[in-house]
Amino acid sequence: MTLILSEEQELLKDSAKSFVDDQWQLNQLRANRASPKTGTIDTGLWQQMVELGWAAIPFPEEFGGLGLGYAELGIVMEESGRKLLISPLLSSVVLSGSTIELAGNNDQKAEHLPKICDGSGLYAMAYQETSRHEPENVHAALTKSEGGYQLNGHKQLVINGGSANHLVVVCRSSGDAGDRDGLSLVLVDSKAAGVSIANNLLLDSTPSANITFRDVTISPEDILGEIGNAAEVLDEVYARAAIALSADMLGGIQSAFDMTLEYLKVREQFGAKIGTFQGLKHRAGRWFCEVELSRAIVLKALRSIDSGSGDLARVSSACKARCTATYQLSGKEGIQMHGGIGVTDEHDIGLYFKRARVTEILLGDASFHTDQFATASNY
Amino acid sequence: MTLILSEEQELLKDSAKSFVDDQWQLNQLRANRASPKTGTIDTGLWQQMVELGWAAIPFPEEFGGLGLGYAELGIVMEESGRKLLISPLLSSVVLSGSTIELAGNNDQKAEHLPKICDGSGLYAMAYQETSRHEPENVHAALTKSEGGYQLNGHKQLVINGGSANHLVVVCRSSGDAGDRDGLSLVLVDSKAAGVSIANNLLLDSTPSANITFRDVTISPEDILGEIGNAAEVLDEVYARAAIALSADMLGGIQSAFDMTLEYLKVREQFGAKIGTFQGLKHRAGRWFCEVELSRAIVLKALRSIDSGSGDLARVSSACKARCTATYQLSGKEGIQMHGGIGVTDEHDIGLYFKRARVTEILLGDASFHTDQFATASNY
Amino acid sequence: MSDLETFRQEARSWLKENCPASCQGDDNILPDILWGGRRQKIDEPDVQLWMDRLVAQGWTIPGWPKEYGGGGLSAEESKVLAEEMSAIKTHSPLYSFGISMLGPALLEYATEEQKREHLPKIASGEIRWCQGYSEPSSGSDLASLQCKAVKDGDDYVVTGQKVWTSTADVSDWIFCLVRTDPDAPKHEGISFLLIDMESEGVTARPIVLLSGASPFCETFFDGVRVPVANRIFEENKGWSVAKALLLHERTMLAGGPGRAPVSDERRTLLEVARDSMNAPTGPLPDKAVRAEIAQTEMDQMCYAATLQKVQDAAKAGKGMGPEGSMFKLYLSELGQRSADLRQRLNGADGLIWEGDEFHPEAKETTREWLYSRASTILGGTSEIQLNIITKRVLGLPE
Amino acid sequence: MSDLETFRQEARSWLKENCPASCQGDDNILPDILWGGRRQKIDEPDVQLWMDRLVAQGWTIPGWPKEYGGGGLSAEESKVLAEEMSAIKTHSPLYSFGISMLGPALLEYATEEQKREHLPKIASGEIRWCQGYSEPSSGSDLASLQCKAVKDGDDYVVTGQKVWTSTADVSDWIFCLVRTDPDAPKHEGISFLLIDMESEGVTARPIVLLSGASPFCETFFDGVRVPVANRIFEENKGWSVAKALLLHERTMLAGGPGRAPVSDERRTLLEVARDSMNAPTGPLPDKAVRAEIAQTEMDQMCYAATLQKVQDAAKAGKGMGPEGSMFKLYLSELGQRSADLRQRLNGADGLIWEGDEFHPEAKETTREWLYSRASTILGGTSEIQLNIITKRVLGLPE
Repeated sequence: MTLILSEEQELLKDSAKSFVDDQWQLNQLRANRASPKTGTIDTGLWQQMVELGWAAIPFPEEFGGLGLGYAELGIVMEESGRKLLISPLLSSVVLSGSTIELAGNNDQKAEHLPKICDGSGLYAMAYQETSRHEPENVHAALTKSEGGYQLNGHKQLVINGGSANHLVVVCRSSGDAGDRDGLSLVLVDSKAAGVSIANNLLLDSTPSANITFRDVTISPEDILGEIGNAAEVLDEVYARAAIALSADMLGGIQSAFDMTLEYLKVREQFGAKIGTFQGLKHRAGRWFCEVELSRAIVLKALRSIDSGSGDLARVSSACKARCTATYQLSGKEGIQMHGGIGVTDEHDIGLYFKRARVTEILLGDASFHTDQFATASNY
Repeated sequence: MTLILSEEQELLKDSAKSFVDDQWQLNQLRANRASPKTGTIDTGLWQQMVELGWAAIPFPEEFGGLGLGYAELGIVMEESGRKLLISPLLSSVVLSGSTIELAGNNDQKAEHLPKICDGSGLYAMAYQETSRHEPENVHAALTKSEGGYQLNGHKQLVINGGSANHLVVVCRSSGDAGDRDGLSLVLVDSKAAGVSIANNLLLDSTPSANITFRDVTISPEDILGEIGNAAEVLDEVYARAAIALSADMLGGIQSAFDMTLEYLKVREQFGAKIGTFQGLKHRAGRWFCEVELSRAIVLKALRSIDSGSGDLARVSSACKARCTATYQLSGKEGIQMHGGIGVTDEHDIGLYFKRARVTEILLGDASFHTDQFATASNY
Repeated sequence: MSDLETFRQEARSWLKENCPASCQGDDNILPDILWGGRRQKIDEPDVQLWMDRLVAQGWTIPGWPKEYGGGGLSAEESKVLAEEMSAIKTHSPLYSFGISMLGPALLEYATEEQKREHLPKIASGEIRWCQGYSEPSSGSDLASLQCKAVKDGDDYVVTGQKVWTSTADVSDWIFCLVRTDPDAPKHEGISFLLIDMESEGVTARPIVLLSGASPFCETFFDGVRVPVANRIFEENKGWSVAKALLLHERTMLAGGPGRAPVSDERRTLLEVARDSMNAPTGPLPDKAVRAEIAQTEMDQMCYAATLQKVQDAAKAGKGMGPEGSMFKLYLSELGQRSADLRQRLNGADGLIWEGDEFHPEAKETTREWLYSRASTILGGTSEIQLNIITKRVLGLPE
Repeated sequence: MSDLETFRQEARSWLKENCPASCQGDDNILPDILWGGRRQKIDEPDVQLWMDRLVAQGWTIPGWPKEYGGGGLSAEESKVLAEEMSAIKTHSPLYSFGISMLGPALLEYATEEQKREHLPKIASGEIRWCQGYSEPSSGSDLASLQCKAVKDGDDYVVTGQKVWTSTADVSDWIFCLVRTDPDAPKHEGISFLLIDMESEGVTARPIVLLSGASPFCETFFDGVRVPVANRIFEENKGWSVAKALLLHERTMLAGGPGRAPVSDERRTLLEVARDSMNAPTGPLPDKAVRAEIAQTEMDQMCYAATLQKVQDAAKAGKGMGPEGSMFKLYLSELGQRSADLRQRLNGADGLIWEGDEFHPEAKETTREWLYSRASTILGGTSEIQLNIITKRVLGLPE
């Protein structure tokens, strides 16, 4: 596997960049705050992205996909992350799509993957229950009932949960919160009886939802994979999602860096461009190194998904931990180097700072991934 | 308690500074490497320090002491640390002396403390058994025998162990390594049958020893304090020692900083004093802040010993952790800012870098003290 | 000593007589701070009464001379008064930029007439002041400011823009640095003017920060006429006044001597962590978080010792000087680290900008965390503090 | 493609015929590196035989032209040869500053006569070279060097001092930067000279580092006569040669393409930690140490990916350029952090400078840890690397 882009990938990158530049404005993030309770995404924009094939990238052609890989999906995520574009790429395509692809049977894949690919279905994944990313800390209970199952529980931080018509829900069919055994996956129609959705708006204007399930009826056909045995699929799904999210983060990191570098070249104080001050200059140099390291590990990690690497847990953790640290650095240095204007709502750099925090918490922060890396390395 | 020096303390500081400057050369550290196996200290120099009363500072007058406090002892330690002077201040006065003072009965104090104060006895404390500072990880066994006890075990990192005529030994009379209960303290004559001492020289030219005890006979009069119940005394002793060592570290920190600041003012490259380069300048400014914070917490911690603060565990850990970090920073930045000359054996800054590592490991590194601080804070 | 004891008795009996019962003790109804100014409304009659009596006695600012509305007390007497107030758990709530920054500068630089005009209104809280220093293109390089004042008869005509003029939209007057000589070296063409915010041509517009609404404003001067009599100190010598004032600002921002501690009823970092880990007692299960909290607390302990050391030195008659920069630098960064850790510990709760279901503290602490980024920028960036420390304290060449 | 396959067959049969059995396979007797030079002694006859055959074939440096002692192979052929050598687990042990730094510079800047004189002796290992760049007062500011060369007839007379001339005490020749025009701007008065270390007036003296003995020397030139014919490139244009050479040096220091990996049989960080905690399996009990080891390993993974990315780009025909500075900067600091962690994990064992009872690895790793401080200074400090990155890569103004 090579860590540089092929010609086709370069073309995809260019077209993604043009699309994002033409169709998306950072100001949309500010506008979203004006109607904070809607908690929905711009389906018109998403439909355009779908038409470009972005939602279909990683799925097999037999299910309506393009049969490409995460190397390609990562390009699209990076470009959309560059401008903090809000879309269901992570929630619908990566999280829900991967889960259905990895855990679903042929019928389920045939029913759902084409909807993800052609945008006719919007999917969201409900997995988190506490303020921390703790994959096995699942209380939501899947219990047997006549003719099927019942789901009860509460989920938070369901990205795009308010817009989705289908929910992939992580729940527990046996054991206690914290156990690896007993995790199950179910598909739930978001309009089903007993599902109540409270929308909220995240820091970075991403719509999110808290969702409560009360005696929701689950038919056996909506169980994804073997009941009680979802842990391994979830490992793979979270690893993929952490990597895809890292690609999105990389775009934001690069933007924050570029924006600040440009400012260092034009802003004058004390009769000189502030980029001439070695105090700032050397920090910019170190920041650049971190950006380069982040880019390399993102490229490597995306390709590790595609090659079915056995080392995916370690690679994805190294990737997410690094991008988290670099995005934090980028937000903080970006603001500090911009000075006063950097803390105003009017300037874009603050939007990247906010996004850095959201992406840090989503799918585990650096501390979580450091721990996971050590565990995956058997120490 | 005030964190500035009284007039008497200022006088003590001046006299200590003069003594160290007049009687001690950093080159002695290089010279010591030429005869590495001797592992002994310069008793002539120590006798002079004793005559100045330094060994008697913290002990009650009834036992030959000056009845002063750690505020004063800290001044002397800081000044000797400033020039990396090698003496038994830590091993004989602080570690052994505190243990005897806190755990000993009146007879034991009357016998030993005057010897420490007047320099006629050299004491060393043998507590560590593994490469890490783990106060309760004690295997050395104290077992009953006819008419008394027997001591068996192995100790390392016994500072000045090769010069001492008396050893204060931490051992275990019951329980398993790691238990807090069952720790005991005994006094052993270093010439006693069954004591074998292997000298070695530390990085910073401090003499140290590994000591093996084989069936060493211990008479009941040489048990310090209640048998099996030494943990609390040891808490206090280690806290005092960590603080006194921090005072020594502070002296070294200040020296490394001053030396480097001076170099920044005189060394020229690219046609300018290197201290004009903001990249180095801002780092020097941050380093200065760390030095000031270290100084303040050392002053506070020394006074916390004297006032019998109930918060000594937290204060001593905050103090040792901070000084460890600052000394590491000082050694590293000191060398880096000196450039090529800084990595030669000929330049003094490297000696401070080495000392920073030795003092870091002695009595627990920053990670140990962070952990201890959290434990003492009940979380 | 015996004089001081006499004063203590006097202060005690004055307080006994004048401080309403509702304004003392653990449950007193006093606000932490009253900023004063024409727009201030005090609803509680007891608070108004207490304020009126304090003002009449000059004890809102006990150390200022009586003729300027102060209490004329010595430093020792002021300390005794503070002790006596503290003993009955009361305080003088009046606090403002007039008290902390402009007042001391006027005492040092203003004419007798200016002092008699402005100081009493600060002491009484009648006038609320704001500060006009920074401009969009003059941030760290404050002295490059361009807002100009051209003499025209007995007036200056002021034209230009200021930013970061905190509370300009609710203040009565502004103290301003303006350029009176565009041809002089940059530090030597600046004057210090007092401007009535009600003058024709003054507009103040609040700035929205990344944390949301803020006390800061942009303030525009469009041909504003300001009497020459409102200039403090000599023309083109305003930089001297500004420097003295900046020192007071840094001391204040660093939480140095003089500022009432703001009460903090939020959960401690430890409590946040315990909640997020569902571990109400015992060792925290996440050892990385445990170490971070311990590190923060140890840093705070070191900072507190440093502050105490400087205060002890001040009591022993040594001034603080440029060390104020160190406090500003360290405290702002420590506060940032701590806000950042708190925010991380809040986890998903801390990500929610608007919505119903989240921890009641989260919305507020999220905004505080965002606002903390400003602390290393406003009032002089960390980089500027480092420049000051390395020049004035360490003597490094420029 | 078919040509390359032909070459592969040729190489394979040449190796079969010429590489002694003792010089291939897992247990081969080859040293990792032979530095060459007049003082080199090879004790094993098979190694000598293998070297002689490699030299005769030009395969110590397969990519150099045949007329200069190389193998005249294309980049693809060189790669095939390396693969074939690797397949039978053999290698060409010759490695030197001549190969890695001087040779490429000579190929670019020397005259035909100079190439024919010096390159074959590098390729054969006959002459060992060292480098004379830095001086006591010219460290980071290399171009301020003062060692002077004054023309006298057909010679230069060289007087001055160099430091950090590594292996000068065991090398045969030195390549040197000297000042030939003291009046020109500093970069424009420097020439690049080759000097025989046996010349009258040359003295080399080893430098002791804080880690102990070192390969570095101080080298003194006291009126040393050097033929003008030994100057590379034009007079006063030596800086161009030096810059090209510095790039090779940084690439080499960063462990970039071309350097044989040094085998490391020491314990891993994890093994050191397990030993120190007496925890041979399972989760490491000290969570702080566990996190630090993971952090180091993750950093190494990121670094490896970055290096791979640049190598992949190079294969695709894009050069490395100033990114070499990034590798030097990051790898040296990563190495320092890792050495530092290892040393901390060694705990008390790592404190012993001399003595009998300590872990057998500790003495060596202690010296390596101390030596690691030099990695961010020698070969261009981290600060210089940052200057290069920010200027050449980021385009920040000076």
